[in-house]
Amino acid sequence: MGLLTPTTWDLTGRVTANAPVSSGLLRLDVELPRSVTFEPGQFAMLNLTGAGQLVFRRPFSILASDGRTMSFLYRVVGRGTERLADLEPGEAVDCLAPLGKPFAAPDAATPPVVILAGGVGLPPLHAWLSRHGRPGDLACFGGRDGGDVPWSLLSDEWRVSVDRDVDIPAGRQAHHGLVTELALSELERDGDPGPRLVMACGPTPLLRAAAMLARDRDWPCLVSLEEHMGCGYGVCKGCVVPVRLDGPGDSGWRNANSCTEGPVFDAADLDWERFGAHHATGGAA
Amino acid sequence: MGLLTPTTWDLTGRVTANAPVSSGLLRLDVELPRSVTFEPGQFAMLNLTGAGQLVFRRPFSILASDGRTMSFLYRVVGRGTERLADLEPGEAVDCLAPLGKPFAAPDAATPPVVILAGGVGLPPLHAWLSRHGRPGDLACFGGRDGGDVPWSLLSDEWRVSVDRDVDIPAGRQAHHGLVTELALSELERDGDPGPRLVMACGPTPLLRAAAMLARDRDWPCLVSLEEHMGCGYGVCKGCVVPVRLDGPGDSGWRNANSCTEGPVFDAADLDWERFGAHHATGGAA
Amino acid sequence: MKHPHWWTLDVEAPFTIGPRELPGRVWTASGCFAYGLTGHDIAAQDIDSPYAGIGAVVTKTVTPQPRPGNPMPRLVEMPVGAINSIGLENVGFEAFIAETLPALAELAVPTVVSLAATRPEEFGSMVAELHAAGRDMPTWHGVELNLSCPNVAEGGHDFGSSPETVAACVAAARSHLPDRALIAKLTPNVARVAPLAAAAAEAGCDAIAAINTVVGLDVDLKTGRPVLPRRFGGFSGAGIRPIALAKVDEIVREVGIPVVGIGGIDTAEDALKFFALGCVAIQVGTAQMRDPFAAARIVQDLRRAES
Amino acid sequence: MKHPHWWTLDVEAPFTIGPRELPGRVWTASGCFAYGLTGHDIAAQDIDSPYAGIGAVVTKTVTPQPRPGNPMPRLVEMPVGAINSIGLENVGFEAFIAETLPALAELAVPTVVSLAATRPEEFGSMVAELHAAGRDMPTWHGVELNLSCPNVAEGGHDFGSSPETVAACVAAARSHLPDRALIAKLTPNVARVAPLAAAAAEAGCDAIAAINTVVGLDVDLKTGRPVLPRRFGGFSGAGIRPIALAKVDEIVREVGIPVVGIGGIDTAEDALKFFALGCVAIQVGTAQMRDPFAAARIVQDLRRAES
Ligand SMILES: Cc1cc2nc3c(=O)[nH]c(=O)nc-3n(C[C@H](O)[C@H](O)[C@H](O)COP(=O)(O)OP(=O)(O)OC[C@H]3O[C@@H](n4cnc5c(N)ncnc54)[C@H](O)[C@@H]3O)c2cc1C
Ligand SMILES: Cc1cc2nc3c(=O)[nH]c(=O)nc-3n(C[C@H](O)[C@H](O)[C@H](O)COP(=O)(O)OP(=O)(O)OC[C@H]3O[C@@H](n4cnc5c(N)ncnc54)[C@H](O)[C@@H]3O)c2cc1C
Ligand SMILES: Cc1cc2nc3c(=O)[nH]c(=O)nc-3n(C[C@H](O)[C@H](O)[C@H](O)COP(=O)(O)O)c2cc1C
Ligand SMILES: Cc1cc2nc3c(=O)[nH]c(=O)nc-3n(C[C@H](O)[C@H](O)[C@H](O)COP(=O)(O)O)c2cc1C
Ligand code: FES
Ligand code: FES
Repeated sequence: MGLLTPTTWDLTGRVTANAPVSSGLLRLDVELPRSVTFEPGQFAMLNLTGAGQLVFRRPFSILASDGRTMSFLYRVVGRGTERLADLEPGEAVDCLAPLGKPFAAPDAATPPVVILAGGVGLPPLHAWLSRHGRPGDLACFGGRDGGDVPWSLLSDEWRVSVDRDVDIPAGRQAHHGLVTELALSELERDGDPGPRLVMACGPTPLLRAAAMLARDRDWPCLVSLEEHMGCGYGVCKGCVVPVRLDGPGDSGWRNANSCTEGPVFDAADLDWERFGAHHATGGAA
Repeated sequence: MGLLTPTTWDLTGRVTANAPVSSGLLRLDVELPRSVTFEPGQFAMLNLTGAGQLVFRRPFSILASDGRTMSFLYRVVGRGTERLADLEPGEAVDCLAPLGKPFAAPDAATPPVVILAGGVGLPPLHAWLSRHGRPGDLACFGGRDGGDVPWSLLSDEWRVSVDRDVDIPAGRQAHHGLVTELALSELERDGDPGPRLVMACGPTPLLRAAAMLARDRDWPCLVSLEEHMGCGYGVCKGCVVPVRLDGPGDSGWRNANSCTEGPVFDAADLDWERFGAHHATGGAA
Repeated sequence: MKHPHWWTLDVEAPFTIGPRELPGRVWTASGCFAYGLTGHDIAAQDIDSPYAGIGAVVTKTVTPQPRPGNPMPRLVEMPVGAINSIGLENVGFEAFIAETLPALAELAVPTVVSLAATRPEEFGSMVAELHAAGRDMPTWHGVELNLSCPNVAEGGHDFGSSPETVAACVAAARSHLPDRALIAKLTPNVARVAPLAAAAAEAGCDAIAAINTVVGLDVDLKTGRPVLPRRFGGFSGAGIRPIALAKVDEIVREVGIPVVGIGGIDTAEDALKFFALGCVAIQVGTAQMRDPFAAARIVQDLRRAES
Repeated sequence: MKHPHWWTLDVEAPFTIGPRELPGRVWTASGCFAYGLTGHDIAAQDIDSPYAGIGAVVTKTVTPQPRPGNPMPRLVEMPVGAINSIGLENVGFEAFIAETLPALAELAVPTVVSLAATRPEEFGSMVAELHAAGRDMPTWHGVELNLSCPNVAEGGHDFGSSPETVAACVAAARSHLPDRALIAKLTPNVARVAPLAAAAAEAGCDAIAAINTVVGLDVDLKTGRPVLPRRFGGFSGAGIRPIALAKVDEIVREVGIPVVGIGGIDTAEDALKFFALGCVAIQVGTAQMRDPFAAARIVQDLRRAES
């Protein structure tokens, strides 16, 4: 059999840290047997080993990869993330990474970027900003309340909004309201902001709002979807999202694997009407 | 519904100790929420809780019960005992106990007793000897080799035999050969020993040998069977052994629950021919 | 336990099945709590009795003649359930009527009697005799016809896998059971269970119990042979729950007859899934073998007051 | 892994199924490794490739027309397996022949093509076209007829639950497939699978693949409704292993046709249970979705040299 260049590694790593970074979010650091590079927006499929093994691995965006250590940010929402939260340093984690299409690096033609990150949608955009951020980019994070915000991860570049403005630490600021409102008010402070590239990751309502904000202004918009996944590497068709057959405006549609053709999609390619009735409640963020 | 006096408790206890007492045997101490009395020969059905829970509990003879602490002696032979061996102090254990018919206490008419205990067959007979032993009783334990023998549990009253005479600690003695041979040589040292009550617990070949030894001499014999069990409390019919319909010599037979009518049976009541082809290899001892 | 918003049943309130009012909706399943007499001498710290709140004990299936059952071993534990080949060992109908039924009456155990036979007339005559013997027993609520045991299958097919057989057995029983609930327990080992349920309903059955065990096999790696002497056994427990839910849904939606749900119910959450599909009651089998208080704790967890 | 004494097969040695020699006995199952092209860019520390030692990749089932599949969500994880309702999403036969097959040839993936249709003639014409297109493809070893997908059932019955349908589909395919292995994948959602296997054998099939998924359902406790939009799905994984072993045993012993075992095979131990019953090969489904190296590691663990 011919062998293509491997791009993804199936490795068993060891937990080096696993602790809360806010009231609702935990950070997991896994030391892998080798260093694995990634592009911001790519994800890993994680699983426990032994008796705790899940039938399916779970997808998590890669927050950072430093030498052999790969980091994640997650929220406990069900069986799998409960088991993740129980992991102690030294315990094993199966990690298939990196997977999926990233948020592209900017080039000279890329307009300034508006980042909209909600809850556990932070990792890909945090990674992007650290690696590719340019002066003029605007980064906004939306959390439930001040306690939920992982302040230690958010440099002063980040604007923060919260649903309930309680527990804001001294010396930090948070806008009360939606993260899209925060972004717009920042952008429009000095009049018409000019074209932007919107990049969003978070619960589906946030993604819809981001796509609408961009569409209304004719701005390009990339969204990272957190669709349910089975395999994460393109073999099961358990993660599909409807995309327009011939790009923006086309009424024909087809199912795209969100694990291999995404998770980052051009918002204009998505068929938002067909997309995810099952995401109405806001998903896992 | 009328309620009979409870005789069995379904309790969740905590491990207080779980450590080897020989190369092959471990002792488990469980602290229960209340003290539970037992008769030697009775057993408990044990299970883990949470993710480690087994579909069926596992039967273990009670070694001792001291205040609220109940003790067991076990060997790792499969999934359940592997999980038992992993238990750390403080972890929970589900315990249904006491169950089953014990080895009866002796009365004036009871002849001196010959105890034949093989491997994990020790607990019921150890408990019996401690509680009911009388001068003139003979207690024999058979192990694989010197390392396998739980010397710390065996007072000098106990005679010991081993399959391979290696690893005998200084100051202790072990006969090389079968435990029944050891017993006979002890009994016949001073000529015809007179009538005895044989009580045996251990692998099926040992039980068969004990029953034959007794039958040849017209001695009474009680054996404790380690038949597979599902429920342990008489509801599933998963533990049956064939017993003669009208006692010794009768050719008709019926299935008896070894959990409620046993595990201690009069050897003469058992239909040894029908009994346990599946025990040919010697079971778990 | 936190109850979902749609949950409004009181599982300890009386409800009717056909001509009979039963005291509750959480039952123990046939073969997993013997004849219902064995739980009385077991106690726990935090709950009264294994019978607390239980709507009915379905007895071990009783056959016209006593049966010694299958050779040992009879049980294989799986990571996710068990395979059994008990082979309907039971005391036989005569001893059941003479000894077991009076004991159940004496202890006031809410009782559903499970019966199996190989011919419809046998069902008829057993039910007639039972009705005579139990007429004045206030805690005897019904009969469950076991039309489904795969361990004693003859000619490869489960008894009761044809609508005609099911209808004939139900009709024979019904004619002698005017005032007690008549329940048909169907085999899941068929392509579609709705036609069997429809036949039972048509023949006068009050409810369907589903499911019995699923034909399964496990291999002993040491020998390379099936673990059970008879090769096949009945698969039960958590592993069959998705299958049970599917069969129950098929019956509820296509036939509309009341359904008593069974299959892999370990916890209150599991029970809720069956009630969500419309079951009027549920039974606890394999879990009851592990935990004498399994059904009683499910009742406790479903108690409205705690929501 | 320590091998049992009765284990003597070399799963990496060539063996024949009907007219064709295949390179090995551990395969990936249809629908759980896509078209077999996706594993090439994945690496691990300790094993060459997800294809190492694999006897065949059975492709995702291809239908005459492209299919968009069922609405999301399509997968429910159970504690002991999964329920899927993918709905046979696939690129369609034309695109498969034009694009997928050449790519498989190029990468030299040992291939068994899975086909589904709703009429026997469609099987016939697809196989004829495939045979023309794949004639010179040395790594194309056979066709698996998916006669069993419960997710696209019509009228409630699985397609292929009658011996006549099975025989007609097999005969139609056989007449166009002289030199490749012809395998019929049967539904487990029937009372007895042996009559279907016998019909397939009679019609000229070389082997039976068993089992496909078992009809299952799970309820979302939050809503009280089935998790899957179509209510039912196909239950796979560890929970169905006892059922798969039972069906396989039934076919092996009653029909005697070679059987490719499928169902809940996660580990080499699981695979050994199927080989113990006489399977000529096995397939890894759900486990392959979790672990790209699942089948390859089973081969590694079964390798004689390590015993
Ligand atoms: C590409 C990608 C990247 C992701 N990155 C992150 C991340 O960085 N941090 C993080 O915490 N989470 C992330 N997620 C979501 C994460 O995968 C899920 O929260 C996780 O799988 C839930 O597993 P569980 O077993 O705890 O919950 P389950 O018991 O599986 O589910 C709990 C609840 O969450 C819902 N749910 C599960 N998965 C999803 C999903 N993908 N979308 C919407 N609802 C879902 C279920 O329907 C259920 O209601 C990502 C998902 C994707 C697809
Ligand atoms: C009344 C009674 C008292 C017992 N007392 C003790 C005790 O004090 N200490 C102790 O270590 N063990 C005792 N046993 C045996 C103990 O119950 C088994 O070793 C245990 O259930 C094995 O569980 P497992 O999951 O580790 O092994 P499994 O994986 O269930 O089985 C491993 C192997 O052991 C065989 N096996 C399992 N159970 C039995 C059995 N009951 N008889 C014969 N073979 C069996 C299986 O067939 C298999 O080959 C007792 C058994 C009974 C019935
Ligand atoms: C050991 C055992 C014995 C059983 N005996 C009977 C029986 O006698 N009659 C009957 O109708 N069902 C019998 N069953 C089936 C159960 O009543 C029940 O239908 C099945 O086990 C599924 O439920 P569960 O998954 O909760 O065990 C038996 C099941 C087991 C495990
Ligand atoms: C997500 C998924 C998709 C499947 N798609 C197909 C398919 O297209 N064609 C087919 O014949 N079987 C399909 N199957 C069934 C598997 O090939 C296999 O028969 C079944 O899952 C049992 O094996 P397992 O327990 O190892 O998964 C699918 C199974 C799963 C889980
Ligand atoms: S998750 Fe399996 S194809 Fe995307
Ligand atoms: S183990 Fe269940 S009746 Fe004895």
